[in-house]
Amino acid sequence: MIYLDNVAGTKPDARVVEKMLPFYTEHYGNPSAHFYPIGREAFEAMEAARGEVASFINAKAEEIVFTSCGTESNNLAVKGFLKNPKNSGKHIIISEIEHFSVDTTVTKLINDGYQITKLKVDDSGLVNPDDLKKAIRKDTALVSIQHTNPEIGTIQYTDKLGAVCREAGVTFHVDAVAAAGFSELDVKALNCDMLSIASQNFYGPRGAAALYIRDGVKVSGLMDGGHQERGYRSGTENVPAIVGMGEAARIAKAEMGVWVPELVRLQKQLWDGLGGMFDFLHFTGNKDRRRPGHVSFWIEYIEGESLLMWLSLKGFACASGSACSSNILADDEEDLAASYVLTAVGVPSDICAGSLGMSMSKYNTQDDIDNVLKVMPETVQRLCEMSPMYNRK
Amino acid sequence: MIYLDNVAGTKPDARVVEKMLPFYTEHYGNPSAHFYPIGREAFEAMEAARGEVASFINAKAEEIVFTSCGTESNNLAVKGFLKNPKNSGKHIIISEIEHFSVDTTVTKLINDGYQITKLKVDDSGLVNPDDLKKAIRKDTALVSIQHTNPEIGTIQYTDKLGAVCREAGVTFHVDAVAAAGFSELDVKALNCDMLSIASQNFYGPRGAAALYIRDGVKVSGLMDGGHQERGYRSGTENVPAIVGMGEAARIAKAEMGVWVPELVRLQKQLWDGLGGMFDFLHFTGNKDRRRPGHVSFWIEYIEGESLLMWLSLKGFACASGSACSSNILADDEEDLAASYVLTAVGVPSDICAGSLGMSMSKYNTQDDIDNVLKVMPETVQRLCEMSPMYNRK
Amino acid sequence: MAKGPYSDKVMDHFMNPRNMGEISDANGIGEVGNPACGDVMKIFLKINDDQVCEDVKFKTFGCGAAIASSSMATELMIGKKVEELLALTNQAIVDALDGLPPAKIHCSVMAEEAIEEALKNYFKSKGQDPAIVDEMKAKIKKEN
Amino acid sequence: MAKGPYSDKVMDHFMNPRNMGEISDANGIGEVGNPACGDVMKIFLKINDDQVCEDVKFKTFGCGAAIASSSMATELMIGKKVEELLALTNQAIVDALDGLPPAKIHCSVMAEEAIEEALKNYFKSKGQDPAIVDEMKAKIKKEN
Ligand SMILES: Cc1ncc(COP(=O)(O)O)c(C=O)c1O
Ligand SMILES: Cc1ncc(COP(=O)(O)O)c(C=O)c1O
Repeated sequence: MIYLDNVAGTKPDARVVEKMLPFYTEHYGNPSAHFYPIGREAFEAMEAARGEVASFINAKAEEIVFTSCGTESNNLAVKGFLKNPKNSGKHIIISEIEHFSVDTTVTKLINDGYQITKLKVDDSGLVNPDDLKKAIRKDTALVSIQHTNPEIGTIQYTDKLGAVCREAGVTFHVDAVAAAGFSELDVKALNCDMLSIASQNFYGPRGAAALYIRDGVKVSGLMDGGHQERGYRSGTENVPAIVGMGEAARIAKAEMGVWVPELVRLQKQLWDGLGGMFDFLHFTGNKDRRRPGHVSFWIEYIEGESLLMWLSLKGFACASGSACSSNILADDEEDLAASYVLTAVGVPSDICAGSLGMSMSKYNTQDDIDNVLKVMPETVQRLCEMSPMYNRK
Repeated sequence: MIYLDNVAGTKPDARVVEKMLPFYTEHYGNPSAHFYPIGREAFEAMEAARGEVASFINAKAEEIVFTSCGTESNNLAVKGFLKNPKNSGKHIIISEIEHFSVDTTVTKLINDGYQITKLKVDDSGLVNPDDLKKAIRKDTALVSIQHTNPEIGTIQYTDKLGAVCREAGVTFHVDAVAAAGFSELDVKALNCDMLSIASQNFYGPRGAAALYIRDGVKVSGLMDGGHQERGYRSGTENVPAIVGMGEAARIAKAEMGVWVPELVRLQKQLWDGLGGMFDFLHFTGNKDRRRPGHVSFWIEYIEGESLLMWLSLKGFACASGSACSSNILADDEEDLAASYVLTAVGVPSDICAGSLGMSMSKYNTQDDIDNVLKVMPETVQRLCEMSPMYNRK
Repeated sequence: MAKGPYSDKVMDHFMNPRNMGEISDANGIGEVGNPACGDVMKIFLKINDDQVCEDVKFKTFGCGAAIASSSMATELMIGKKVEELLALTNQAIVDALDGLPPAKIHCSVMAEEAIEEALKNYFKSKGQDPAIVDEMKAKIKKEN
Repeated sequence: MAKGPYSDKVMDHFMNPRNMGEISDANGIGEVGNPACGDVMKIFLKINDDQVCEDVKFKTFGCGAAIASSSMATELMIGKKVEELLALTNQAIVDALDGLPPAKIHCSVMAEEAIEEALKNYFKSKGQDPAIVDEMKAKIKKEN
């Protein structure tokens, strides 16, 4: 199996797993228990991890809150911020192509009297900072715009969007879940007030994520209880996963300079290879500002799931749309609606039914890409032959 | 270090860790990715774990929602239930001695127009089912009463409390976080509609917990996003931890019959030993209805933290008050207020400053208990000598 | 390898679709669905003078379930009389496939509708009123 | 072994408290706090005719920080003149202990208060107005 769905989670680095293991077998103490060694060890390891995560995004340790997943970080950023009595304003700005964990969260706030502006993106998925500037109102409480889109790979002009927010004095949250480990993240350079990252997206374990909350920004916790994470996130801490996330952050900071250029190189090969293969294959997202190693496209005449299935049968793990949303186990077909991201970037829904995403990690090799490029023609050919639309051409 | 703070989390069983490991190293796929093997493997392992957890508490697999910790399960049970438009009523009943994750959650709901009744407990920590009956009103939406108190070890008459709720047609949530692995939990026998358990409390890993939601009970998710866990809990699933929790549930179901009687035996020894040692040592909680292996007490003239520290220096890890609340890193002393649980069971705050909890696990031995009983007299003696109150006697 | 969301039968028909293609001299063609919804199914019928389905082929744009439903439908159709074709319900297709995920049941419904559409066109090509298909369907429903 | 929430100095004074006990012929005893708040601190002073603290002992009911604060306070007191004792701030105790967690600073404050209380009783025992202590304290504060 050649794994090309790294946007849905990467394979943890062996060093990460090795570092975590003792926290299951030896240092299993509760980090709130400061008065005996195995509690204190857990606490100190957690704080060391906090330091690594902070340094990874150029923040201070006190600005890092650990959560259980990217979704929780995003929910905390949006709802926790709005819930805090220090923050006012009933207007929220997001983009049209946010992840569900921002989009659904914000959309539901309409019931609580909030007004939402969803900024349009261009056909490569980019938000125009001028549009943001125009959209900001006097009562704008929060702007939340993702750094990297997992489905189409586009990287926003986050620093510029942040500068617009700074100038207007509006709080700016960045969902960087699909960016961490693939793009350098410097909260200062990005001009952001909050930033979400999730460990499993940069060779860390599932079960740990973080929200950066800039010193001075007021956020209320969503989970009430024992006041862990200074009240931002009550509940027993997942120490092993947090330790793993710390190690993943340390590794990423040290080694991204090696793996990112290689991902860019392989991505270019895949892009060019696919682009030269069929004139009815259409890339999605921005060609230049995109997640390293991420290639996404749709093919006329071919439905996404069947292509995904064929590639899987041939040994390739890819994504159809956003991994988190492929909801085949849904109770009704409503839940299988077309991707709003594709619609937003103007993909014509009358000839496109699903896109395919291939996202590499540092573990992918030249061979992997050669192999994809080898099987694509026969696979696409086969499905074209089956398609009632292909003949019409 | 002899670990006697198992109510703050147990050491994971070696079989649990072994079962989890491949989910970091090999089966690292996203369980939402159904169309390629490593995604599907993750999904199936998660569903197998769901089955084990369900069978552990005599529920159906579809009735189990995985969360990240006991606090999240409790928050989901209370807020998710009340948030669901199918449920009405503005009155909530809990006991005086709930864990923070229920107590704080419910108390904050006062701001949303809810009225709260906190049932008194007797001096052993028991809620009287008749009191519950009297407290239920026409507009009672939810009753949430813990199974086992982590601080004083008392086990409620949960089945009877449940029967009262059933008769009144009121939804009943049971926080069984401190009970799982120590008391048999059968959701049918307990007459409950929701039940929280957390993996790290029964030899599973941190990072996984569950909420049982009886078929037909309507609960809304608190975290918005990719619709994982059928919408009850969006966010990337912590597959390794969930797999570990499943294995822990399987082991507990199979082996509790062996370890529980042994815990009861050791507990009796510790109780009797301590009881015969000082006439100014006072046990807390119910002697008979208590968590196996759990002994808690306070000592006149001696403050809890200093006893805890001395025991730690002598190699014993114990709990002062509830582990989750020992908040030495708080920003101000307000956060160090006396335990409301002790106050509720009538411990006189003018002569008691902190209780001590010793909670065993299946890993504790006869030697451990012999050792505690050996060091206690000299430790208590030492602190008594230092105490300005001791002499007064 | 862990099993996917589809049964072995579905996977078999997805990988080895039966009767895939077109019939150049078909006397009944039915097409349903549209690409915006993610599925287009086209069925080509060759009904002989005894009103027996002598040949059937399909082309499908769609997911695994759509392809398997089409393929399975054609297998169930060959050699059947027109009335029998009309009696072929989506449930029969689902059963023959050893089940489909709930969210994919609509693929089997599409197959049933494509057959209906193809038969209407068959009657039309014979100069008959295609409404006869609706009548026959209604009658079959009543009998069950 | 991982370090606890307390500095090595605090731990040292907790484990090996200096000057723990009572002075039977103390000429100034101060007791502050109450058990409901979790701390009681009692300081016994022996002030000689030159107004020098010749001996001091303590008894404390309280947490690690309370015990260490009392112990450290007594160390800082021995051989000091009354004015110097009054100039001894809680901050000096905290510093000497290499710091305390924020939530535990009040323990050092208690130690300062216990000294004050003991000195008041000392002046009382000499037949002087204990208010002199407040005056001296005020003066010292002003000077700093
Ligand atoms: C951009 C983005 N935001 C948020 C999330 C949600 O994170 P998680 O799956 O850890 O809950 C994802 C998931 O992949 C994502 O790609
Ligand atoms: C009774 C009870 N409920 C809830 C919790 C909170 O669970 P968690 O620490 O997993 O968030 C605890 C913690 O020990 C507990 O004892």
